[in-house]
Amino acid sequence: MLKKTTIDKLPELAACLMEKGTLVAPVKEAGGFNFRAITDAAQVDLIFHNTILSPKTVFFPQTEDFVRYSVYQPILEAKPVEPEIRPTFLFGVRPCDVKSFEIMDIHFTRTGVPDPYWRKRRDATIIFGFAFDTSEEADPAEFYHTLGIGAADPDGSDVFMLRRDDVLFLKAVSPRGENLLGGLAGLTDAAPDERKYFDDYIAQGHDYKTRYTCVDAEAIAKEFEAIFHNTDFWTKVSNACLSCGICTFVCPTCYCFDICDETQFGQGVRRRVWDACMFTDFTLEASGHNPRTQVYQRLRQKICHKYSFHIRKYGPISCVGCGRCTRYCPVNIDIFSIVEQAVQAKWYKRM
Amino acid sequence: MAISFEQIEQHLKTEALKLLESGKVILVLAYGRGYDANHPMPYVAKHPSDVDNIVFNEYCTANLARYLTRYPRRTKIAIAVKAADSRAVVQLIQEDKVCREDLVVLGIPVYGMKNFKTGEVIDSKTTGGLYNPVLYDILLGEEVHGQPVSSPYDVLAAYEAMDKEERWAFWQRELGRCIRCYACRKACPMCYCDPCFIDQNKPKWGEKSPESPGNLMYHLTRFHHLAGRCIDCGECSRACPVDIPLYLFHKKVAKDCEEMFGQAAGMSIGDKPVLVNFRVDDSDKILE
Amino acid sequence: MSFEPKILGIACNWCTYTGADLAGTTRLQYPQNIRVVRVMCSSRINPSFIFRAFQLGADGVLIGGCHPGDCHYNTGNLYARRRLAVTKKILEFSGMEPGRFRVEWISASEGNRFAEVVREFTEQIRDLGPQTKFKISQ
Amino acid sequence: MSRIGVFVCHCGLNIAKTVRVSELAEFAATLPDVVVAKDYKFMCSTPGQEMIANDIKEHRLDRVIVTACSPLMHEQTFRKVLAASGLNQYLLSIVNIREQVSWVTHDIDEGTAKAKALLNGAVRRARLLAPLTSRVIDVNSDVLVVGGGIAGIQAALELANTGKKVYLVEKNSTIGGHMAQFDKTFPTLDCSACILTPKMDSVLQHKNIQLMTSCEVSEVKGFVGNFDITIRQKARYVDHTKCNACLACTEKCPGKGVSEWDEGLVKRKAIYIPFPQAVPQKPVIDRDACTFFKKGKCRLCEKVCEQKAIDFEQQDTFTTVKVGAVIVATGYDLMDTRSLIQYGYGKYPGVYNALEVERLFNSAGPTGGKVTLRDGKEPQAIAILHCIGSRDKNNYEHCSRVCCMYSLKFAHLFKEKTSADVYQFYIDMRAAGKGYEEFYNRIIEEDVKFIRGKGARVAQSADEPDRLVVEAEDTITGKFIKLPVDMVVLSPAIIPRGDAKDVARLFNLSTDKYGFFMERHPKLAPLSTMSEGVFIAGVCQSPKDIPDTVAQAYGAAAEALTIVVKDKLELEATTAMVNPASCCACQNCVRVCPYGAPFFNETKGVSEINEALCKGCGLCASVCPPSAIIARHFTNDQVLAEMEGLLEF
Repeated sequence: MLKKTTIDKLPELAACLMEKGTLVAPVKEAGGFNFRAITDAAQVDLIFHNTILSPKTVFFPQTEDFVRYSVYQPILEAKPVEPEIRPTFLFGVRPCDVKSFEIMDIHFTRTGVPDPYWRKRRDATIIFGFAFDTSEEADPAEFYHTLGIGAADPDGSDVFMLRRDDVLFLKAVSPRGENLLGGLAGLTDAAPDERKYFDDYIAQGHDYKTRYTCVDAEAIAKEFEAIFHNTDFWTKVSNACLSCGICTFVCPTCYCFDICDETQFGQGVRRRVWDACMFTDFTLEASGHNPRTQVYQRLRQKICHKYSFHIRKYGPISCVGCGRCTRYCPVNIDIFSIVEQAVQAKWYKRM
Repeated sequence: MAISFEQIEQHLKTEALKLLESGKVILVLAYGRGYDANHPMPYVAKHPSDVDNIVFNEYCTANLARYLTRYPRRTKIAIAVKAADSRAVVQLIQEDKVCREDLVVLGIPVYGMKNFKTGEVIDSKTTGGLYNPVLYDILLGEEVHGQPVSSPYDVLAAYEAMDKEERWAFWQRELGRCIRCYACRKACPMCYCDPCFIDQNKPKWGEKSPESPGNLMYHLTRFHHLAGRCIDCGECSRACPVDIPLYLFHKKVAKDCEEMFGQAAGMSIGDKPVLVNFRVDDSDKILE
Repeated sequence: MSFEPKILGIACNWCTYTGADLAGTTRLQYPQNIRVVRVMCSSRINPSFIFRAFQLGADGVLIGGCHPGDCHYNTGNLYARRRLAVTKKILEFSGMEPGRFRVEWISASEGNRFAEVVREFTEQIRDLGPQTKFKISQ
Repeated sequence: MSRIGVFVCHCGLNIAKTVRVSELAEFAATLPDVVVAKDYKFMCSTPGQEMIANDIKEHRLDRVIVTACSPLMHEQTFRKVLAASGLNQYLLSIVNIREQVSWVTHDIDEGTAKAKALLNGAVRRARLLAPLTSRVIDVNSDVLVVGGGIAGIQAALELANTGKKVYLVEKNSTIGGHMAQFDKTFPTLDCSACILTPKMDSVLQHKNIQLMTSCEVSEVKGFVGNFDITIRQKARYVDHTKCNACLACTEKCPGKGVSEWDEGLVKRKAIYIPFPQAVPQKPVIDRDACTFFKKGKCRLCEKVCEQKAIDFEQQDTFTTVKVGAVIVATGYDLMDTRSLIQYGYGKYPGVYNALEVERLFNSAGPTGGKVTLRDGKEPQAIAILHCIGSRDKNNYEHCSRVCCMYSLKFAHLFKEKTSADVYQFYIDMRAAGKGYEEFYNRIIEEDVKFIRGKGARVAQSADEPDRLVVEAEDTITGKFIKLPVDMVVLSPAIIPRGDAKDVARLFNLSTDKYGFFMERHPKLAPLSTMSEGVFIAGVCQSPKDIPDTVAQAYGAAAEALTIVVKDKLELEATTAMVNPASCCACQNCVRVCPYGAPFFNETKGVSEINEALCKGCGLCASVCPPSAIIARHFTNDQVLAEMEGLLEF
């Protein structure tokens, strides 16, 4: 069932979703686009390439309160903070970002102790995937195609959308999507030629090349293992790195956090806040020892985690090629170039 | 006079090669190719063979002085600097973070540099009204003359004209967006503390979560720490992934410092940073 | 109930704090809105103390030190003068009412000056009303 | 978790009158970590102190908060209680609810509310207090005395008699100070020189006193117990080690200078001793008056000096002495009354100031002890005007204290030496002192005329041009009077020395609004200053007469002795330290420290602090961007916690 609406009727669709729950959609802000809970249906803006922060913010917000407590009171009197979970519609997520949820699920729900916050939000959310505009030239920072993700992959979405000029097509991909879409007023059925356009578009999504290489996860993991101790290589690629947290904060598959207590006038809240392995104090131990004081050690950790350890431990590469880290890096470090060089470095070494 | 970026690049390569071959320096801080031509990267040339990788174009905005403090004292370094960057070098020398005699400063007189994210020309915003380096050993090209010279503080006028409520609303909006990635401090050549005050647990100066109070504390204190030291390169604002115009606030503080203490940051290696200095006849009026 | 401002005072041990004591010894009356933190020298005052005080809900912050040239530590207050001047400019540009922050040089013998400044400042803050900009809402 | 005891003092009714003390104690008990809270009538009394000591033991307290008067009052008292109870003395916090609460309000609600806020702040801070250990330093047993007037002389002699080495620094070429200029002293009328010169001589002879005349302190480094004082020996152009005081030079010298000792009433030679009993009795050359220095030739003195003691090449030299304590006794100046044009000083020759008159009475003075006017005539009528510039809001508000008495003395001496009518123009007669009122009564009986009214103006007489007219309002009769006289004596305000500010800066002294040095406490520490190890005596602290000055000199000597009798001294432990893990090597601390305590350790790449030099101001801590410097007892955490406590309610 392929439904459609027009871009100028988007507010109506938004309003409709807002009645059923929380709508989270791209909003244009001073610095660029970001996913925000919509308060005014007119805010929803689909004329965007991608957001600054990835949509992981919806399931894993930068700040999450766990416990409220009163200093000087027994710990048993501390009160857990129950997140307010409402049915949520995550609207306009690019296919690579949709893919990232699957990778994050590994950490938040499929291994170790499941994270209730992530799981509850995930369960309550219906995802509206949204194809990239393949008529545009590929963004030089992106490489999702290289990692096997198409520009119009509906996998992982409940509803998948694509835009043709001022028409927005919506197709239910999952049963939850089917249910929802059937009950949405204001959508019309697409014509057969439009259905064909839609199917073709999705099929051709894989031809939309972002970078030239195709990657074999196993092979890469191996390469990185081999050069892990090649300090020269890591120093060279990290010479420009500033050690800021941009790449990890914008990354859809970075999930590290810190636990902070914030107290004022004796009333406190224990919360988790995103942390970044690029920060010097990330690995600072209480003793004062820090195993990763050098920039190269931190950059190595970040890249090896995504392209080596993660593969070994969980299977997939922990990267979806959305290109955010490259796009927002203040010194234009490109993670994928480093991957390419890593392969070469290995090769050089062998010679 | 138009700037020939190719010529500068050529100059840079020639001098870098000479310096590395002669062993006068062990590394050259310059620019190299990034993932495409519009996205050059800071580059460290250590061997004569690295020199080929050096590039220079209008997107080479990064202030390389930021990397100076990364190397141990007494490391012989050659550094390519534009006008504002050279002030950072001067300021670092003032603060004893680097030694003048350890540096070979390759000055680049240039204008028309562009923000690689937006393509916008940055001259009017954040070069401190300068086109020529204030300190160099070798000048890579002719000094720039005839470019419009504007006061570095002109862009402030609109913000100074706001009343306090508007200013508060403006900064609430801007700083409220901060995600605390700390790219601003990491890109800043003068922010070399590790740990930064905001990373401290004892004392805990401000909240670490990216909400208004913590953001306000972090940024206001950082503005204070950079008072009289900010050399207006604008790297903080360009590094910011959410486009907070931090340079405005820094500029305002720099302007106030210059008015109150009669000294701009990073103009002369003989100066003492204004906030670790005083004059007996400083006027009490500055407190009004 | 009428607005009773909370005013944080930070006073140097040798001049202003002693001056405040003298105001008491001579039984000068002044409003009780000010609460004074004693530090050894006005130069001890970290600008972040002031930002923090406003975040904690202070409606006004009054700094007291020795007269320039009379600092118990020779030059401490001369540094403080510059640093606090910058603090004031930063507060001002951020949109804070400039009148909420004040630096006064009050010597150990100026008990009446202390009382007078506190009276005046308290009135000024009363006129400005509650400080809501920096205050962290609970 | 800490265990805090809060002790609320009533201070009789001083606090209890405007703070509900029991409510405050109840409130304290609700605060975090407070295990005991009590109120008591006088916490500083022995039972009060015992109560604290007992509670420390009984409740195993590890922090004590005393909510009482200013910490400047009793911090030491209560620290001792802690120390005696086995608790580190820095785990004490004082909440000042007397000087800064109960005494500045009449409203008990307001007072109680503010006291609660202050106490809350103290509790928050107390939880973060850390035990500190005092540094023990070696003490140098020598003492420096600055100023060779009667205060300095007396203090130096006292200390020297206990066996301590004393450096007595005097900027003039002789010691003696103002007292050497006086003829008689009130109220006993004994001869000033007769009682002073033996003491001056004792100084010279004393084996423990190194007399340093024509010297000035140029730099003060170090701290209590360990001062390094640099002294500038001004060039005298006479080598005192060679001079045998034959004074042949002074006879031959053609140069003329103004005699400071005679208040400029006469000239003296360019090479001179200030007065016959000067100590040391060796001449110096007044460079500004010397013919050789002015014109390049003369050198008569050199020719007559058999000892070859004249040395025109002499330069200022600097020596550094190490002392454990310092007594500052720099004395006073008279206000320059030329600025008060209504009195005509400097305009009419018949107007004198008090010190000039002292010289007129003196047999070694310009007139050989005869009271004559500048034209040589004896005055027929003399007016003594009190309170010139002092007790005057437009000039100096303070009372100069000695003028009433010396004016009475003058009246007596005028009566003794002339047949003139003597008039006193006064606001109030202040004769508080042993034998002073009696002296006043005696003078009244000597036919001295007292007019209660401040002299308003001195003018030339219209009828007799060589006479003066004093105008005043007689406040007893309410009549405006114009009194013709021949001589007017002004009693000008006594003010600090012109260079008192420089002295204050050198020794880190505070000054009051007139420039008199501030004592640590007006009643209980009148000779101590805010600078540890530096004491003050005499008029440099405030105007006083000779008996009081001498008493202070004894006191200051005893104070200095309490320091230098010890071999070791405990210093405040509230110094700064660097946390090397956070130091960013910006070296701001090194740049700003007034004492040079922080230094940069190149090997470690971090700043360090020499705690012996640190005075604990905390400047370095506030200029340290990554907060790597910990200002002990005033750490960032402690200040922030206190602020939070103060602002909570």
